[in-house]
Amino acid sequence: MDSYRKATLVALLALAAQPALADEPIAPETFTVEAALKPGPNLFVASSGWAGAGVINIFSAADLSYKGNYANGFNGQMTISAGGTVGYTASAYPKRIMKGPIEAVLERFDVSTLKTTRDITILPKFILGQAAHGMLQVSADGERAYVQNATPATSVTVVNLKTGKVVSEIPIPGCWTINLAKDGTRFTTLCGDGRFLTVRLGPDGRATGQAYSEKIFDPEKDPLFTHAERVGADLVFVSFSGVFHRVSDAGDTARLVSTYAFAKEIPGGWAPGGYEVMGYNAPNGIIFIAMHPGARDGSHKNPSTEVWAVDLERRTVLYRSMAPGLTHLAVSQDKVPVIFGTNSHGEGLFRYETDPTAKFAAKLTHQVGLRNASYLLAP
Amino acid sequence: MDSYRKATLVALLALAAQPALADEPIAPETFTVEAALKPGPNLFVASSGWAGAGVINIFSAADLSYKGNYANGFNGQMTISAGGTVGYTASAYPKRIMKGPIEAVLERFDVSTLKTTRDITILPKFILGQAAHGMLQVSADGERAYVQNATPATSVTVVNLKTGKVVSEIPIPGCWTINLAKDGTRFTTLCGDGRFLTVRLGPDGRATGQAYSEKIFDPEKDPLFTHAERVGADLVFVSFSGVFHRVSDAGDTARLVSTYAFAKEIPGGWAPGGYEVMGYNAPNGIIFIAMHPGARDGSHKNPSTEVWAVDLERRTVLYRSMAPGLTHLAVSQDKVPVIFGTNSHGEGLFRYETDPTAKFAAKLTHQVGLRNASYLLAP
Amino acid sequence: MSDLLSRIIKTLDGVLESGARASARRHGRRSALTRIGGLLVGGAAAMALPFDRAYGAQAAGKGSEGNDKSCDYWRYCALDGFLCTTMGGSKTSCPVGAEASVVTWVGTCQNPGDNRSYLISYYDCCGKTPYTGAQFCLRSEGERPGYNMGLYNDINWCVANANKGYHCTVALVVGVAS
Amino acid sequence: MSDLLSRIIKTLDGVLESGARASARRHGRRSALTRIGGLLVGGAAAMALPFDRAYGAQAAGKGSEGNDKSCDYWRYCALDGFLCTTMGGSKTSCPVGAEASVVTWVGTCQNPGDNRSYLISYYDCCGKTPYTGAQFCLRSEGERPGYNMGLYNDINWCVANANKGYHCTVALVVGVAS
Repeated sequence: MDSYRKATLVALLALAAQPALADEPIAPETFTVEAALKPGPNLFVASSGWAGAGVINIFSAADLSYKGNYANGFNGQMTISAGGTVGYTASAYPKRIMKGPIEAVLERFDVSTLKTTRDITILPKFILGQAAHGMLQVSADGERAYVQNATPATSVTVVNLKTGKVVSEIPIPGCWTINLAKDGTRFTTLCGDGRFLTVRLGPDGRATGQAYSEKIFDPEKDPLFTHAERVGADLVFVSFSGVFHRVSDAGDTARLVSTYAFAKEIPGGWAPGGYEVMGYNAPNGIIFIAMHPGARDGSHKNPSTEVWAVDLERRTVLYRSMAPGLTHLAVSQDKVPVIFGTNSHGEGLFRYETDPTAKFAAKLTHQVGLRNASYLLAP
Repeated sequence: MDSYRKATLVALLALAAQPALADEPIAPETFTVEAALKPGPNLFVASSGWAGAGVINIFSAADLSYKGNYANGFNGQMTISAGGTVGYTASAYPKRIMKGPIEAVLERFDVSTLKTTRDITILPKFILGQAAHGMLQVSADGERAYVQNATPATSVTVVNLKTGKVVSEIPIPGCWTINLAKDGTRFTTLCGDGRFLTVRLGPDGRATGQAYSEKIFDPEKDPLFTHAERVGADLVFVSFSGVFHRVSDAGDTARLVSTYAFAKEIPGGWAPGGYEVMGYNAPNGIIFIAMHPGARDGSHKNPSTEVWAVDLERRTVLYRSMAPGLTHLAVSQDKVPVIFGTNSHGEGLFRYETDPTAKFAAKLTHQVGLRNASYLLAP
Repeated sequence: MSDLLSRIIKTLDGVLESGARASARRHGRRSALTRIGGLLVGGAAAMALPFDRAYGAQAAGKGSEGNDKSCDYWRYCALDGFLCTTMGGSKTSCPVGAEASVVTWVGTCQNPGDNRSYLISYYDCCGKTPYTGAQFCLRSEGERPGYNMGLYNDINWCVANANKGYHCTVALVVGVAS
Repeated sequence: MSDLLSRIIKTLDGVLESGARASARRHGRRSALTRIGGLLVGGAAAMALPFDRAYGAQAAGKGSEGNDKSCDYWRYCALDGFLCTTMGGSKTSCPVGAEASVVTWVGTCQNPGDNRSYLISYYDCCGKTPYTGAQFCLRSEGERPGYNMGLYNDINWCVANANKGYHCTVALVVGVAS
């Protein structure tokens, strides 16, 4: 082949490979499906379906760009485990969507491919309601799932994820939310009389015993929000009036370690409000909490006016950032904490960056006009 | 009993019967369910579900006040018959709402009690899409239902409503929409080559024969909208450019009776647009039609700028009323016609009163901010 | 006459008591109802926020004290949901074709008309979609988390019904709270 | 060299022909594709309306000619649906975890870059809910009612899939139209 012919061939092949050139039309294209989620840390946002399917939307934690979703059923719950790689959702599939008997289903999915890897029918007693903390938990080894039930009598369904079978139902009368111990050998739940109930779990996931704590909180005078954060070996809760309750769940009986009335000295009647009211950043030991002023009976679900950065160790409110309209809040585990928030009363998904050199002051960096968003899980 | 005691007793009984009086607390109340829809003519508005349940909302035709609803499934269709007293809907109930095999179901309900009176599983080939004319029809005697299928190959499922069984599937390749003859002995459908296909039906609902018409419209140069109005013994269609096609479906073969290019002489490039583009008022022989100016290729779904009142008999455009944003339109059979409209592209349910003494000029009387509304049926 | 009066009062008390008991039974645990008297201060300052349990949020209407289509109506002090009064029902009745819920949460609301605190039972109506144009309200006076289930308004209270789709919510007086 | 060129052209033609045939087969009737050349004038004046097939309407972005996240992008001249480009996919690929539709409708759109009219196949991605914050578009250049099924954009084109939930829509060049 002489050099002229060779050059022409190369040029023509280039034409074929670059169909947008004027001389050659665009070549027919192939229809494909993206094989994997774009890399990078993910933010998971649940929207519980009330008239059909719900959804877990996945956004880039870096800039809230949209990455993909996993659809579930009616009144869905979610949890993410294994370092953000495996998702779980429990939801209901009624025969006629708004009517007829439900099939409650626990689904496991691969976060990277968004493919279902398990579809297990669980007890139809499954809690119907908004997505929230403590409604669905999975053991660290991924072998067992625990699902809150409410008929409205309360119990917990234990699911073996290896066999795909329901193992048992554990009654927890008058108690609410599942807080699985770090080693998976027990879970702790909040009861209506102010005590915590600890249920010990055998290797097969069945209850082998249970014990009530002393009274840890006052459900009449200052109830606890049920959202909990894992802080070191303990669980941290917050009360309607703004008192952190640090609870040890390491033993057979839950134990109140300490309380801290962080809002007490600050004028204006500030109190926590919303549902997922706070998020903890472990590298810095800081809790970020959604606060509203002028708190009164019935304002405990008010969206935030500010988000406060509280140093738990030093017992100090470090900074009060303007951050309006958050009912749900989650915090990244970065050294420079990032706060994510949603407003389940209206719309909005928000991303705030904090500055560790400026007392963790928070600044809005990204915002998306998402509606019906509620519970969220940060990377 | 002396008169003093008697008077006191009456007063006390009155107190008990009027619990809002200051002396006596409100008596405990009983929880009930309304037994029947409020009386008066009804407007039915379909909202097809795309992520779960859909719904047929019922409004008062007098003032658009809300009366009640009937929930259906995914991608639902509707029709109302028996003088507005019986409703039908066909929709899909997928196993996992957004995924899994569907059960296509034809439901019949009583409009007064909104109770389901039939729930019949039909062929899963059922058309998945927006609610529209000609997708679901029921014979005048209420004994047979006809459902459009699209896999996307097209056919019609015939359902016996007495036995609750699917009777047969009638293939209508390349044809679309079911227009049942007044006596129920045949249906007519529009085909892609511009002909109409008439399918004759036996007493059991099975096809006993079929015949294509001559070419009635030009699907390339001036396609017909599939929405049809019954005008006397005929069906009236309209083309993209604004030509009424009056078609007789009384015989074994459909026949073009007449055409009328009503928009031709009017400057501005006006054409019909939307989905349910027109409604006919029989007492006055007037068609009301949604029109937009500057029509061009691709504008045939544009919402209205005006609604025109056209006298079909006299072949006259009587009046052009300002009526923006309608993609669907239905007209009452009152002597003083009332026009109802929705905007499926945005939001809004509208009620216009017309004045027969003023060339049927239309004036907005009521408006509701309804979203996701599309196909509607007027009393 | 005092007999008649006391009988009327007893009847009221009886309904209240049996209502509380029934609720406790349904919830399968000591009902929070028995503690309500001392717990709540009543809905003195009505709060009406544009809230959302499932659908688009709606601004609360500026209703008068007696407007049961408005979120600030006194009975709605712990109501989270669509008002049945704006969907073809009333404050004590479900719209036609809906199913009455068999379990309920309660609130204690102060009636400005007689300055009494009433025990209000919020029943959901079930088995259908809501009307998205209806009035949505969320007030949470005396509302408590799920460990006080009888006071909790975040779950779907159609949970014990055959048909679990949430339609709307009514607000019944079941007795005097204090 | 003319051999190579003609082979390339033949390949393109072949894909177009087999694409058209496949579409005709799938639709179970004479495909409207064969008539498209004479039928459509191409998307000369792009129309971008804030439309809605299922969810809340969204105003079309003021995208440039080459912005495939905008409703006025040339390939979208007959697209009715959510853009996969705004949901984690691309103009030729479904977002991860979705199912590719096996049937499709087509449009003929003019590419302002080379002034050619292309046959565009609009494939739906299936089996999941859309992202409601995604860009929704409706343009209907050359769109036709269901009696020309291959040109019809009002049905759910997940109809022939195992999973029928509508997720989003892509726009593939399948050939030159004229």
